[in-house]
This record gives sequence, C-alpha cells and structure tokens, in this order.
Amino acid sequence: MMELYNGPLDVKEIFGRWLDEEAESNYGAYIPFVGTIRAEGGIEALSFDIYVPVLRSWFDAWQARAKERGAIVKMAHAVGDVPVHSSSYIAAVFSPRRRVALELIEDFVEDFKANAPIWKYDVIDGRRIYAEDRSTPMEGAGLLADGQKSE
Amino acid sequence: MMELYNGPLDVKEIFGRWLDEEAESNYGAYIPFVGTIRAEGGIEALSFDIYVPVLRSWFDAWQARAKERGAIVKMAHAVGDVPVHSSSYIAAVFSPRRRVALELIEDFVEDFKANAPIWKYDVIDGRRIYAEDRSTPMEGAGLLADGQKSE
Amino acid sequence: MIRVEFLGPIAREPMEVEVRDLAELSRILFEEETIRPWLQKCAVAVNDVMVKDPKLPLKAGDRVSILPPVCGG
Amino acid sequence: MIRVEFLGPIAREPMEVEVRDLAELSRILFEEETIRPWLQKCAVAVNDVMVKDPKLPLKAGDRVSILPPVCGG
Repeated sequence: MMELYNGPLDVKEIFGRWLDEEAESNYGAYIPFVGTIRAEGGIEALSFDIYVPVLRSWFDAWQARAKERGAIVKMAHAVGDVPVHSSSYIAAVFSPRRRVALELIEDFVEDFKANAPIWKYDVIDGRRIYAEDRSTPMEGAGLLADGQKSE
Repeated sequence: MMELYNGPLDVKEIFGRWLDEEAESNYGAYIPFVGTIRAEGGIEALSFDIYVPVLRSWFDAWQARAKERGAIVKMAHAVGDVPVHSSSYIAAVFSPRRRVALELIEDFVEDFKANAPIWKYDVIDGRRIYAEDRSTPMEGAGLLADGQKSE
Repeated sequence: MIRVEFLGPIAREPMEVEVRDLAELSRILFEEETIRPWLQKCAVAVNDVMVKDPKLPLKAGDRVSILPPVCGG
Repeated sequence: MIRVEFLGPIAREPMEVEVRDLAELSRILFEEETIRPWLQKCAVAVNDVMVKDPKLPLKAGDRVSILPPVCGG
C-alpha cells in the first residue's frame, strides 16, 4: 500500500493502522522508517512534488521484490509543504523474520532516496527553492544527452 | 531509555510516546524495530526471563556507542508470557541522518539477539520449554570450562 | 504529435513536437537554452514507463516525461 | 563465602562456596552432573559485570552469575 497526503503525515495514525492491518498476518518483524524534517539552513519547511504514475510503478516493483522474500512493504509520503519537526515520509517492511526485514528496510529506503520520482524544495521566507545539491539523477539519467552525442 | 513490561507490549503507546519525547530533538530519522510472536510449532505464547542488571549495562554501553554518532537508542521488552501475535520487543534508533540510523538499528538488533541476557521459552499446553535450539552462547561463554582445562 | 512534460523544478510548460524517436527529441531540446543544462541529469519516461534506450521510437500520442534529479523522504 | 546464581533455564538453586578464583569454582561446578553440560555454553558475570578472565580472583561477598545461551526479542 502506498499513501500520499497533502502536508505532514499523521505518524501515529499511520503506524498504528499498518500495525492493525497486519495483526493477524503472522509477521515477526515490523520496521518502519520515519523521516522528519530537520531544522537546518534557516528553512521553515520542506516542500515536495511527486510524479505519481512513476512512483506507483516503482512501489509496485518493490512490492513484488518483497513478496519474493515473504515480506511486504508500505509507504506514505507528503505532497506540498511539511513544516520543520513534522514528518514527510514513512517506509515500512513486515517480514516473518528479522534478517529479511533489516535487509529490506535498508535497501527500500536507499532505493527510494535514489529513484523515487519526488522533488524536494527548501521553503525559506515563503519561497520554494529546489534542493539541487541534495538531489540525485535517477537511474538511466542522461538518456537525452546520449542521444545527442550518438549523432 | 530501557523499559521492561510484564506481558505483551502496548506497541502503539510506546511508539507514540517515544515519538513525542524526541519531537523537538531535531532527529531526521526514527527507526523502531517491532518484534511480534509468530504462531509456529504449536506454541500458544513465548515466555521470557531477563537478568536486569546485566541488561542495563549492555543497554548503557549501547547508548554511549549511539551517542558517539549523534544518535540515541531506546528499547522495551516483555518479561513473562507473551501470546502469539502480540509483541515482546521494540528497539529504536533516533538519528539526525538516515545512514547512521539504518546502520545502528541493524547492529543494535543483532547484538541484542546475541548478547542481551534474556532467555526464551516456548509455552505449549501451559508448559514452559527453554528454546535451546534458538539460543546463542553469549560473548565470552565457556569461561568456566576453560578454567577446568587450564589445570 | 508527441507531448513532452517537464517535471519537478524544470520551469517549462509542456510542449508538442513532431519527432520519430528520442534521439530526434534530444536534438530539439538541446536547442532550448533553459532545457539544455538539465538534459545530462534527467531521466525519461514514455507513457509513464522509465526508458533506457536513447533510440526508442515514438509514435503519435506518446507522452514523454523529463525527470530531473530526485530527493524524496 | 561466594554466592553463585544460575540464571534462566538452569534448574539449580543458588549455592555458597569457598573459592579463591573462577578456576577453582569451575572445578566445583564440574562435579555437579546437572551443571556440567551447561558450562561450555555459559558466560559469567561477577557482581553483575561480565568477565573474560578465567583466572579472575574472587573475594568474600562476591556474587557470581552463570548465564546460559540467550535469545531475546
């Protein structure tokens, strides 16, 4: 399950609902990763754009990958402004066993960071500034520049 | 902070309270690991003995280790019987940054498994049976056997 | 016609172009000064599927998305 | 006197012994058939501090804990 919210996440509601959803699924390990906006660089908030169709494909591919190991993944992310000290992101793994859960949460969160189609902006004095220095080209980036060179 | 409870953990209460405790601490990542009793091998519950003084030292050493990396750890564990599909264990890391949090939660949970002075029993037909096959000798085990051999 | 959309921080309205493949689209985008600096860093989706082949043929009605560097979480 | 406590699943009441070090305690415990099979697998704490040195001297009033294989979580 993938959930998108306008503005900050209700972390307790999401954590508790996911726990309840899998209460009878016989998973031994539940690891959520909760991402919270840090106060730094004078920002009042971060803001996010998401391209939903590609995010959904990315998530579905991850769900299939988790399933191969007997696990499932869930995620929630904010769209728009998220004030400092509130949460923009929760990713979670449920797995029968601890080892698989620990491995998957790490890979899931890292791949999310590198390849989920989400753009981050600092919000300073009400202005939205693309967080270019913290952003990473997605897998396969440069395709159109390659096309040019190949002429 | 280390918390021990008689019987199963109130997972939502603990998760939410820890979240609130660090709401203003400016951590960017909060990763709890929630361990739940799986229905397997015909058990009705697992049961736990804890040797608290040594567990406390183990935990304090981990808190110091986390602090060196700008992070903190918390844990909660059950004493006595914990029925199938309820939770016996929560370990958590709060850290400014994602990488440190992901590394610490893995090391913390694995070292807990290997070295926390906790004994597990299957509860079947109301009888408590030591989970010997799933248990691991602690670091430094065999000291008294060595003493014998050295004569 | 092919519709080209620029996602996230790229400040450019969608455009409609007549091209047969991504290579041809690439040449058109290089002509735009505001777009050119992005191209090396951008990934591409066609009809919401990420693509790897820079020679991918395009057909009328295709929708090309240009995805700049990301930072979720 | 030294007090020796057996933790977790080891079904043995605490005992009081006169020994000067862990090596001497080891010899006494080897004599007990119910304890002997545990010794290779057990770690030891003295006054709640885990110990590594099998020759550690003991003094009157010390408390020795015998910790069998663990499985928390």
